[in-house]
This record gives sequence, structure tokens and C-alpha cells, in this order.
Amino acid sequence: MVGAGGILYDGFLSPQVFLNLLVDNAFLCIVAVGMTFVILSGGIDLSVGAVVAFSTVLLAQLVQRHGWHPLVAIALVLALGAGFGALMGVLIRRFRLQPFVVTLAGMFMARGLATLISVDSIDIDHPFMTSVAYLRIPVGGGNTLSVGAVIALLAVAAGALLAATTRFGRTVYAIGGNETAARLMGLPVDAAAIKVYALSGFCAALAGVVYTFYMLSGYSQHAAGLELDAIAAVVIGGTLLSGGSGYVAGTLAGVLVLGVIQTLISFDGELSSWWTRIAIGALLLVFCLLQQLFWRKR
Amino acid sequence: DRQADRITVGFSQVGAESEWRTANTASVRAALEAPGFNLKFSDAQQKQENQIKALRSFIAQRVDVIAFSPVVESGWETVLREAKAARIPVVLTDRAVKVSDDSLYATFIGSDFVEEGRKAARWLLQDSEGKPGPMRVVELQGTVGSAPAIDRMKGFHEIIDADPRFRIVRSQSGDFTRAKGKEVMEAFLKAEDGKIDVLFAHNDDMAIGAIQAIEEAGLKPGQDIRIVSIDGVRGAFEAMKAGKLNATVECNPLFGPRLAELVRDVHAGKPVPKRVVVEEGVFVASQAAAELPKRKY
Amino acid sequence: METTRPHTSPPPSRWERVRAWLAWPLFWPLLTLALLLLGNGLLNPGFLSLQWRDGHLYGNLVDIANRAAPLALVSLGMTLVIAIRGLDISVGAVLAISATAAAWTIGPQQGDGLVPLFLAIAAALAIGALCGLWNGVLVATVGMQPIVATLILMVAGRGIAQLLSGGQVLTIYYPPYAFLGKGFLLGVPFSLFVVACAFVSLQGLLRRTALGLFVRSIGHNPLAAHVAGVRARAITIAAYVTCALTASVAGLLVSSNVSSADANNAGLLLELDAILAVALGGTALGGGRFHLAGSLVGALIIQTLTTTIYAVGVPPQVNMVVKALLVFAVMLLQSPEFRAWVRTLTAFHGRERQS
Amino acid sequence: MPSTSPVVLEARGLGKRFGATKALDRVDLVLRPGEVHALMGQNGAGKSTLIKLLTGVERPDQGELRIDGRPIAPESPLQAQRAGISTVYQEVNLCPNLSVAENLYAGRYPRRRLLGTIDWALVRRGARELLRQLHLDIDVDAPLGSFPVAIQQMVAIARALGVSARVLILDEPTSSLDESEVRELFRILAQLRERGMAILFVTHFLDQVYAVSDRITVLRNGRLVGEYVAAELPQPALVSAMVGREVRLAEPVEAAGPARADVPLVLDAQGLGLRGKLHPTDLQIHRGEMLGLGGLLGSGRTELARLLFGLDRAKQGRLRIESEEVALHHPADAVRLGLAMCPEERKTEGIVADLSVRENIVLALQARLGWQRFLSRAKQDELARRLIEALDIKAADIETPVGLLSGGNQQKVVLARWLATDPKLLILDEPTRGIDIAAKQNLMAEVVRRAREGMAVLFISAEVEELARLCDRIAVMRGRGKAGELPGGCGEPRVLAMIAGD
Ligand SMILES: Nc1ncnc2c1ncn2[C@@H]1O[C@H](COP(=O)(O)OP(=O)(O)OP(=O)(O)O)[C@@H](O)[C@H]1O
Ligand SMILES: Nc1ncnc2c1ncn2[C@@H]1O[C@H](COP(=O)(O)OP(=O)(O)OP(=O)(O)O)[C@@H](O)[C@H]1O
Ligand SMILES: [Mg+2]
Ligand SMILES: [Mg+2]
Repeated sequence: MVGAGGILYDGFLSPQVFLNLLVDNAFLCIVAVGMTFVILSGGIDLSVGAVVAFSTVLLAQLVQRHGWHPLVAIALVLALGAGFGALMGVLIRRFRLQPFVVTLAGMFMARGLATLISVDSIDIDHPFMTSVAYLRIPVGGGNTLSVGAVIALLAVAAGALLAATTRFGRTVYAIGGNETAARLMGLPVDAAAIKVYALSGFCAALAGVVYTFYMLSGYSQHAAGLELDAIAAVVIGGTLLSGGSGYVAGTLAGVLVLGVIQTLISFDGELSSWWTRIAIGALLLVFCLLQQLFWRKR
Repeated sequence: DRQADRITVGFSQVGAESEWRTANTASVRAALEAPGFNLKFSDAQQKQENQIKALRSFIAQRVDVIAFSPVVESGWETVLREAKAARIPVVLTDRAVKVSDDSLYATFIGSDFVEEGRKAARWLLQDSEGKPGPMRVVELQGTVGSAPAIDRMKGFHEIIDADPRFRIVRSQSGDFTRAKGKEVMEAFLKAEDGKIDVLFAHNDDMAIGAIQAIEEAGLKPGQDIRIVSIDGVRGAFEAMKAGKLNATVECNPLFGPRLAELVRDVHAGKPVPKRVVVEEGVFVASQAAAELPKRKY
Repeated sequence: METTRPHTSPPPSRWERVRAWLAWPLFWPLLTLALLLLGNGLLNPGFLSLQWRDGHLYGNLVDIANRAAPLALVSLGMTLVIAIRGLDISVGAVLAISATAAAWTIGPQQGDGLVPLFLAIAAALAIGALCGLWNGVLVATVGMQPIVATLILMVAGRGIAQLLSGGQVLTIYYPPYAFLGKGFLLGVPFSLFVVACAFVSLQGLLRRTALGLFVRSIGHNPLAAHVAGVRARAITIAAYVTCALTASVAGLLVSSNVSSADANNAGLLLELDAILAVALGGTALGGGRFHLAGSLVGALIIQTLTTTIYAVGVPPQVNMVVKALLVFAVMLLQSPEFRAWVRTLTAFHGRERQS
Repeated sequence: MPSTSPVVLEARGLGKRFGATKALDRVDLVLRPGEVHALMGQNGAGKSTLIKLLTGVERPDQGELRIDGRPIAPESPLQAQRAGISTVYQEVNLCPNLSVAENLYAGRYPRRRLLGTIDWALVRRGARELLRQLHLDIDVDAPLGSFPVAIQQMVAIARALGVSARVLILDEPTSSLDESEVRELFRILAQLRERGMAILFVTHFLDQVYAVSDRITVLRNGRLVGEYVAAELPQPALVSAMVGREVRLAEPVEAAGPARADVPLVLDAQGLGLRGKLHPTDLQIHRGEMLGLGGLLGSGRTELARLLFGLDRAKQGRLRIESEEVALHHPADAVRLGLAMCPEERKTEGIVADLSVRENIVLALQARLGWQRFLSRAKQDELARRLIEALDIKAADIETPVGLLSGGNQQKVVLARWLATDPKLLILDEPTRGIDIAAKQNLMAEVVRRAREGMAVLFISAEVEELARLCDRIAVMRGRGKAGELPGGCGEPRVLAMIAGD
């Protein structure tokens, strides 16, 4: 696929194009890492896109209009994100509500609160924020990565470690595999499930922070539909939606697949709006069929 | 060869969320696919992220000029700096952006949403001359948080709030669509028990939906309730011709040729005005019959 | 530890009857709906009134039912798909395609004959069935996860619809078509008859044939159903086709109601609302247990929420927060664990006060 | 043995009610260190419920629990584990998606000292060690779900053994094990007993009870019948204590003898095989014949059954059903041709736990009839009632979800489902797993009766005695292929010899 892109479009195969995949999808990547845990545990979190938007607006509002130092504001935003996720987790576990519905209401809530804070978009010109936003970390050969991309890579690494080598991570897999069994094995099922949503909320808030750096603005309509992209990335990355099976590294691959599709589309420069959509669908189909083929072979 | 003489333009469109946008896309494409240009078109599916990616890819492909209709006003600083660093001039279309440094873009061509709101209000004042108050106004807003919704509301209120005869009794978002416009208007009519004098809709589509709701409630749109909206799409002219819509403020999407000129000038390094406002008028019901055949969208 | 419940004073038969009511799956959804309507009636006295106007019923209740019709239809189909452990997020796109296909079939002609009407309906249904087949095959035959499989059509579907419409909002100037979505039959919106028809035929299929048993067995334990000889693949495909068909009928209703087909906006976010309706109606999203009637009630609840927001005059920026709070309230009311928790809280306070 | 020896775990007057069923009624149980205690009772007597109360899965309605004289009220399995109780529940309750090693260590992972992360090397090594105790040599990194239930059960046992606990509770640990595995288990139990562990053990095999246990507690219909010293309770007395009346185990049913050559073939497989799973195999079954299928764990019996039923698709060979050549793509094809199969894995492939007993029973028949020919509710009820009575299924009523039945009764429901279709050929893969002795006889009598009426049966069982006694002919599998055939009534030793391969 990538090869085809290289043949078809000039400049497609330059290393920076690939690094840009990371730069432009850093926030998606971070959200998807949190989402991976939720899906592994057999749940789903639809609120992430809205939490990203809320985080950008709150951060922008605090920094631009209330004069907070960005770092303090970032700490608050991250804490709020985790708290919001934990709250949804408690509702889901304590009152046995369906995750889909709770997080859908959470999505309305977060976007609604974002709109309440500020209807229009807020530009950020705080020197700290701008300097971080423009910071480019050289990775050799004249190519660079943004801070957000580095955070995303760290998030993937941390997520992979968390999933593979900690008690919490393994409990998440166990819950997704067979919740009753996990309980009978004496695993802290409820606590872990709540932590999963808290983690997802935290990741969304972190993605919101990265997004704020990326856009240098806070806006209640940012990251619309991001939840679906994140879920798609996770599932394309090989995680089973019913839980219990999948890898964080796969999620990174899923994000990159979506990114490549987007890049292919934007490199084309011929497609009309509707053909763009059809092409995205077709590329998704091709990737999924390839994945299916690969799986069957294994 | 000839390929080299051409100006390569990367144009990033918001999406295809409305007829207005489709007309706009068609106009721009027609103008920039003409000889002398080499158009790279990209559709952002209403997402700013996608648009930023598109701009990045234009930069990576080293186009000569970038033109785009921003999805939102803010958040362009970074990518515009990259464009500037790559010495690619940027032309904004349709909407302006907020950036700290004006030199990040060469020029802006498009409409002034606030002014459109003002025009709608001015028409209403004019049409209400001599009519006694109080007049109960309802407003169908566009998508919450979108620039046209915010600005059109601002402009409209600026003028209307100064006249004590008018009272905006209800204001709700109709998401710029016919179906939502109709649904919200239905609820308005019932909640106000039909006592509504004026409807201001942020776009024609919502007005067209609302007209149906008014008819279904047994009232006469255009007479019992006066209606003014913005955009000037063909459907609005049909409604005006039928006497169901009183006025529409034009928001002209057909600035493709003008854009092509600007792009050529910018590429040639000629000085261009920082802001080019597209010619737009206000059309009322009496002009509709004559104007309708001329409408292109 | 005492275990014997003192069932002495009220005759057990009455208590049993109340319990049976409480255990009825539709009880809590219906109660929620009733409370919402009642709350509206209190806030806004005219809300519940119904009038006879121009030969049909007129009022908020009619609007709610009429507006909820497309969502209710899609929720019915979605219920089936969810019952077999699937998910269909392409319903919004299918709705848009069908609406556009219908409008496109009618074209600019403005006659009064009924032929274009039937052609339009046939076109919408055919394309809907095709979409359903596509989803079903991707899920059941290729073995993709339902959410990705239907994501493909969700993304591409609107593109196809726009391709058909050329990006325009297709206005339909053909009077007979308007009857589907805004006509009245016996004073009641025609769309309600469509929903009723769909509900009764689906309910009949599931209750009067073995399909209901098969669907539930597939939803609860697909492997066991397979071993027992149930043709799970065919039923899965049929469920996706049914779901897409309901979406295309909904597309007919929506486009007829506003006399136009908007490829880009028709049915936007419908999938979320439909799944929400299914969940509010008491269907488990994990598959197996399902309630068609509950999904109808769920759709009504959602539409009532929306209409409430419009009727009460909530400023648009607050819409989302209000909706979120209402959804939270509705869910908590329906959660037995929450009710038990409230009971223990109040019992605790009662005891405190006594001591 | 003096009954004054110290007590580790003591339950007094435990009661538990589920809706209308009183699962347990004031039951006492006393476990002493260094003793193996058998908990006996018919299907649905309340054994598993008692264990769930002891281990915090369910909370008792009444009664109290003490460990070392201190009252405890475990609220969750975790608390019970902390109190020193290690448990193997009746159904394999492990996570199929996790590796074998993880399942053994979940909840008590060894951590690396530096980072606090899990030390996977140690987990793997420990897992191999634990399994070696049970003489099990499998890939500990493979997901548990990829192994047959027997292996999963061994893993569950290994997990319980790995916990340094004071009380070990095993609910039907041997139900899907072969004799050799059972012997390993008993050897280990004996060691643990030496070390002073208190062991509670549930089984339906009487000989196993006498082989290991020191004491026996018998339950009947949720009530305590009594606690006995094993050595002082003869087998018939134990059986009557369980069943509640004087029973002479009915005259065991026996084989009808070899089928005559003129009886038509129901099934004729020629060189049926699937690469990597089953070598090409020939098999014939006549009308009214009971064909036994013997072999060791993993010898390929289940694979053969799956191929015959269309659950896997054969890549080689031909299959004729009633002299008609068929290609089975789907179990539905097999069901339509009049085949039936009671699968080995009850929980995953057998019952639909959330559907009622009635629905589970009619499911296969309905699938065979097709969706249009819907059995009326009255017919369904009648069918369900008849089979519930015939197989003596203990359920509150026919609308009870099957998941709420006791393990043995769930197994009977699966059998009932297939008997309801009145098949030409019934494939039974370990059908009597978890079924009590009285019921087992009853059940096999029913199967034999049907066979006499003309139904062909393919009977897979790990109990060689049963095979030798019941079958008209016995085929033996070894190393994923057929090793040979023996006539019925040839005696246990010959079958055993062929299974072992000498
Ligand atoms: N959660 C539950 N809800 C309702 N009834 C239950 C539940 N759990 C068990 N029962 C009932 O309690 C009774 C005892 O069941 P239990 O599982 O303890 O039997 P058992 O002695 O273990 O039988 P088996 O030998 O078949 O495993 C059965 O009648 C069963 O139907
Ligand atoms: N002792 C064992 N060690 C490793 N794997 C085993 C063992 N026993 C069985 N298996 C696995 O079981 C799988 C299926 O075996 P199969 O079920 O065909 O045998 P079977 O004769 O039916 O045995 P069972 O007695 O368990 O029914 C094989 O894939 C094999 O890898
Ligand atoms: Mg049991
Ligand atoms: Mg087997």
C-alpha cells in the first residue's frame, strides 16, 4: 500500500512524510492507547473525542483568559480527565450500566461543558505554549518530530508495558476473556475496570493537551468523531472488540494505517469530496481484508 | 515544458456539507482547472486535523500556492508557519483565520459573516418600518460553535437589539439542515402557540424546513410569519417566488474566478489587498421571479 | 440472620402482581417515558394537549411520535443486529443513500401519477437490501468485526449518496411522495403506520416462527447454536439486511418529510441514537436478550428528550449538558443496582432518624 | 480416626435459597487438617452451592463459617483466598484468552524487584514446574482456550495446588480426566494430606471416593444426611444415603451383541481425515448398533466425532450416510440428515446458558425442522416435560435458564436436546461427565433402549469398563488414527491393552 503510494505520488516516500504520520496523529495515537485498554476489558469509551475537546477548551481558557501557568493548567486538565473517566467507570461497574450508554452520555456531557466554557475557539499565544508547539526534535537526516509525537510514542511504550508486565494490565486481559473466571480467580475485577476508564479519560486529556499544542487553540468542536477513529484504530490493530485479545503495539499500527489512508488521500489531489469518502472506505476495506488474510494464515 | 509554466495550487476544501459548499467547490475547481493552473484538490471531511494534514502534504509536494477554506478560525499558526518557512504563499477563502502574525497569509477572499447578520437585521428593520411593536422573533442558529453561526448571530443582534420593538423569544440550533430546522420550528410553534412574527434563520436550508413546519401548523409563511435567511441558494429563490420567504442575504460562493486572479497575482509577487470581499446583495421576494433563472446553485 | 420475609399483612397475590409488573421488561422504560412526558406537562401546560386541526391530530405528542418514527424503525433493525452480537454503525449512511436514491429516481418530474412513487420506494429498498447484504457478508462470511465492517459503509456510504446527488440537496417536487412522511391516515401520521407495520411483522417473525429462538441462541452462545445446527451465518446476514432495510424505509420517511434528500446530513449520528434507543429499551448490547418493543420506547424517550429541550427553551450551548444529564437520570432510574442503593441509603437515614 | 482432631474450617447451619429453590438447608461441614473429605450427593444436591458459600462466591442466607475457630464471612473469592482457601470450581473457571502460565499465576505474579513488573521468566519456569507435578508437558505460552477441557481442568488443578493454602477445595476435578491423570492427582493429594492440608473433594465416581477420602459428607436435596468415616461406610450404604432409599443399583444394561451383516449401515466413512488432526480413518456404524470409541486423552476421538458431524470439514476421504454420499459443510447439514452430537465441551459448545431448559431442549429439533415449521408452545412444553422426566432433570421448572441448573443437570439437558431430535445416529462425546451414578445408569439405559429401537450410537468414553460393558463393538483410537476394532463383550483388559498399544 505504502509502496503503491510511493509509485503514484511524488514526495510520498520521503522520511518526513512518515514522521508526519506520527506528528499529525499523535493525539489519535494517545487516545487509542487508552481505548485499547477499555476494549481489552470488554468495554467501550465513546467520550474520548469530547474529552479531548473539553481539555483543549479548558486549557486554552485557563491559560489565555485566566492567566494560569500552562503547566498548572495541564496538571488540572489531566486530573479532570482521569477523574471524569473514573466517574464513568464507577457508574458502569457500581450500577451495572452499559458502557456504551454511559460513555455516550459522557460524550454529550464533555462536549456540552466545553461549549459552556466557550462557544467560539480560543487562540493561544502564551510563550511557553508556542515555544513547545514549535519545538522540533531532530531525529537525524534533517527530519524532525514534534513534542506531541514523542509523547505519543512514550504513551505507546508505557501502554505496552502496562498491558504486558503489570498486574493491572493482565487483570484487564482476564476481565475481557472471562469476567466471572477473573472474579473467581480472585482478581480485583471492579477496581481494575474502573481504573481502565480512568486511564482512558487520562489518555484523552493527555491527547487534549497534545492537541492544544498541535493546534494552539481550544475549541469545543475539536476532535469531532475522534472516538470512532480511535476505536477503528484499535480494532484494525487486531484487538477484539469483545475484549481479551490484542496488543497496544497493534494499536499503533492501526493508527498508522488510518494515517496512511489519510495521507494517500491528501496526496492524490484529484478526488472530489464524495470520491474522497468512497476512497477512504475502499482503502479501509483493503486493509481489513489484508489483515483478515494474514490472520487466517496464522 | 508547459507543465513548468503552470501554477500548482493546493486547495483544501472544508467538505461537502451543504449545497453552498458544493457550489463553492465547483466554482473554485472550474477556475483553477483552467489552463495555466495545476490544481491539487483535497477534501477535509469537515475536520481541521485533515485540513492540516492536507496543508502539510501540499508543503511536502512543494506546490506554488496554497489556498484553503478553514474549517475553524483558530489553530492555524503552526502549519502556516511551516508554509511560510517553505515560502509558499497562502490564500484564505471563505473564512478568515485568527493568527498572531498577519504575514502568515497573503490575502483573504470571502464573505463577512457578521455583515451578513447585520444585513438580515437591516432588511428586517426596513421591512418593519411603521409597524407597531412588539414583534416576536425566533432565531434558528447554525451548528453551535461554528463561525458562521457565531458571527451571523452577532451581526443580527448588533442591529436588532437596538430596536425595542423586537424581542427574540426563542433561539435554538438547527444544525444548518432542513430536517432540524423543521423540527425545531415545530417545537417553537407549539411552545409559543403560534405567536411568532418573524423568523431569522442562519441559512436558507433551515428556513426551507421551517417554512414546511409553519405550513403544517396551518399558518402562512411569509405573511403570518415573516422570514429572512442567509445564503441565497436556489431553493430560497423558489420559496420567495412562492411568497413563502421574504428575503435572503446572499452569501456568494462563486468566487472561483476572483480566486484564480488572486492566486496568479500572489504567485507573480504582485501586491494584493489583504482582504477581498465578495460582492453580495440582499434579495427580496419581489425580485425572486426575475432572479431565479439566473441562479447557478 | 433472618431470611423469612414477612409477607403477612398485604395479601401475597397483590404483592406478587406488583412484583410481576416490576419484572416486566418494559416497565422501567415506559415509566421513564411517562415521567418525561409528565415533567414536560408540568413545565409547559400546553405540551400534552392534542387538537384536531385540518382533519388530523395536532400537538407535541404527534410531533414526537412522528419525529421518532425514523429512529424507531432503525432501532428495530438495530435491535436484531445487536441481538446476534453484531453492531451496525452504517445505518445513517444507508439512510442517506436510500433517501438520495429515492429522490434521484423521482427526478425533476412533477407529475401526479403513482408510478414514480413506487419506483422510488423500490429503488430505496433495493439499495438498502444491497447495503445490508454487503455488511452481512463482510461480517458473516469474511469474518470481520462488525464495527469495522460497517464502518467501511459508514464512511463510503455518504460518499456514494453524494455521488448520486452531485452534492446537492435534492428537492422533491412530487406531491404523492410527501404522503409517506407527512401524510395523515385516519388523523394519525402515516409514518406511525409504517413503524407499526414494521414492528408487527418483525415481532410476528420472531414470535411466531423459530427465528426468535435462533436469534437468541446465536446471541447468547454462537458456538453452541452452531453445534445445534442453527444456520447462524444465514441468520446473521438476514439480520444485517433487515437492519439496512429499516434504515432505508427511515430514509424514505425522512426525505419525504422535508421533501428533499440531503446526502450529507440525513441520518447524521443516527447510529448512536439507535444504539442508545436499543440500550434504553432494555436490550443487552452484548447480544442475546432483546426487546423490540423496548427499542420503540427507547426511541420515543430519545425524541422526547430532544423535543423537551426545544420546548423548554434551553439555550443551544447547554443542549448537550441537559441531554447528558437526562440520559444519566434515565439510565440510573432503570438500573436495579442503583434503586437498591438508593433504598439502602434511605433505609440508613430512616434508621438514623429513629435512633 | 479421632473426631476430636483440630478443625480448620467449620460451617454451621449454612442455608441458601435461590428464588423458589432451597439449594441448601442448614448444612454443617467440618474440615480437618491432614484429611481428605469427600462431599457426595446426587446432581443438584447442593454440593457446588456449599462450595460457593465457603469461598465467598455467594453469600449465605443463614449460618456461619469459622476458620481456626474465628468467624469469617468471605465476600469475594479473593477474601477466601486470603483466608487460606484454594479452590477449583466445577466448570473450568479460568481465562481462555490468557496463556496457561498466566492462568496459573494470575493474581499472584512474581514481580521483578527493580521495577515491580511481572517476572515472566519466573512465571514460565514456575508454570512448567507446577505442571510437571501433574505430569503434564504442554506449551505454557499457548492460550488456555486452545486446549481441550481435560487439559484445562488439569491446569485449574495445578493453579489451586500452586497456592500455598491450608484448605484445598476441588469440585469435580476428575470429571473429564483419564484414569492415569486421576492417579497423578491422587498421588499429589496424598502428599498434600501428609503435609497437613485439609482437602474437600467432590466426585461422582465411587471408587475414587474410596481411593482417597478419609471422611464423607453426604447431601441430599440441600439437606445434610450425615458425616461418615469412609472406611466404615460400605458402598451400598453410601449410595442409599445419597439417593435416599434402599437402592440396589439396577441390573447394568449390557450390549446386544454384534450387528448382523444384513443390518444396513447408517454411517460409512472411508479414509476420512484432516491434516494435522486426524489420519485417514475408516468407520462403519450399523442401524441399532452401539459403537464404542476408546483411546487416551488426545488420541483423536473428539476430532473424529467432529468430522463426522460436520463441525470440521474433512479434507480427505468419503462419507456416506445411509449409503448416500454426503459432504458436510455445517452441523446443520448433519442435523438435517438425522445425525446428532452431544459435544465434549458442555459449557462452550453445549448449553446456551441464558436460554430456558425448554428452549435448550427444543433447539436442535427446531433447527432441523427449519424456521418456518415452528413447534407450538404446547408441543415444546410437552417435549421438554417428557424429556425432563425421562432423564430425571432437576430444574425448578421448564422456564429456568439452564445456566442456573447444577452441572450434572446441564449435561442432561444437552443430551435431552439430541434425544428430542430422534436421530438416526447419536454421537456421544463423554456424555456422562458430571452425572451422578444413579442418573448415569438411568441415562445409559435410555440410550441403550433407543439403540434397541434402531438408533445407531457412537459412544466416546474415558471409562473403559463402561465401553466394554455397553458397546456392541469398540473402535480404539491411538495417535490420531484408528488402532483397531474389538467385538463387544471382549472384556476390559483387551480394550485397555489395545488403547495402550501393546
Ligand atoms: N444461581 C442459582 N439460581 C438458581 N438456582 C440455583 C443457582 N445455583 C444453583 N441453583 C440450584 O441449586 C440446586 C443445587 O445446585 P448445585 O449446583 O449446588 O448442585 P450440585 O450438588 O453441585 O450438583 P451437580 O452434581 O450436578 O454439580 C440446584 O437445584 C440448582 O438448580
Ligand atoms: N496430553 C496432552 N498434551 C498435550 N495436548 C493434548 C493432550 N491431550 C490432548 N491434547 C490436545 O487435544 C487436542 C484434541 O485432542 P482430541 O480432543 O482430538 O483427543 P480426544 O481423543 O478426543 O481426547 P479427549 O479424551 O480429551 O476427548 C489436540 O489438539 C491435542 O493437542
Ligand atoms: Mg456441582
Ligand atoms: Mg475428546
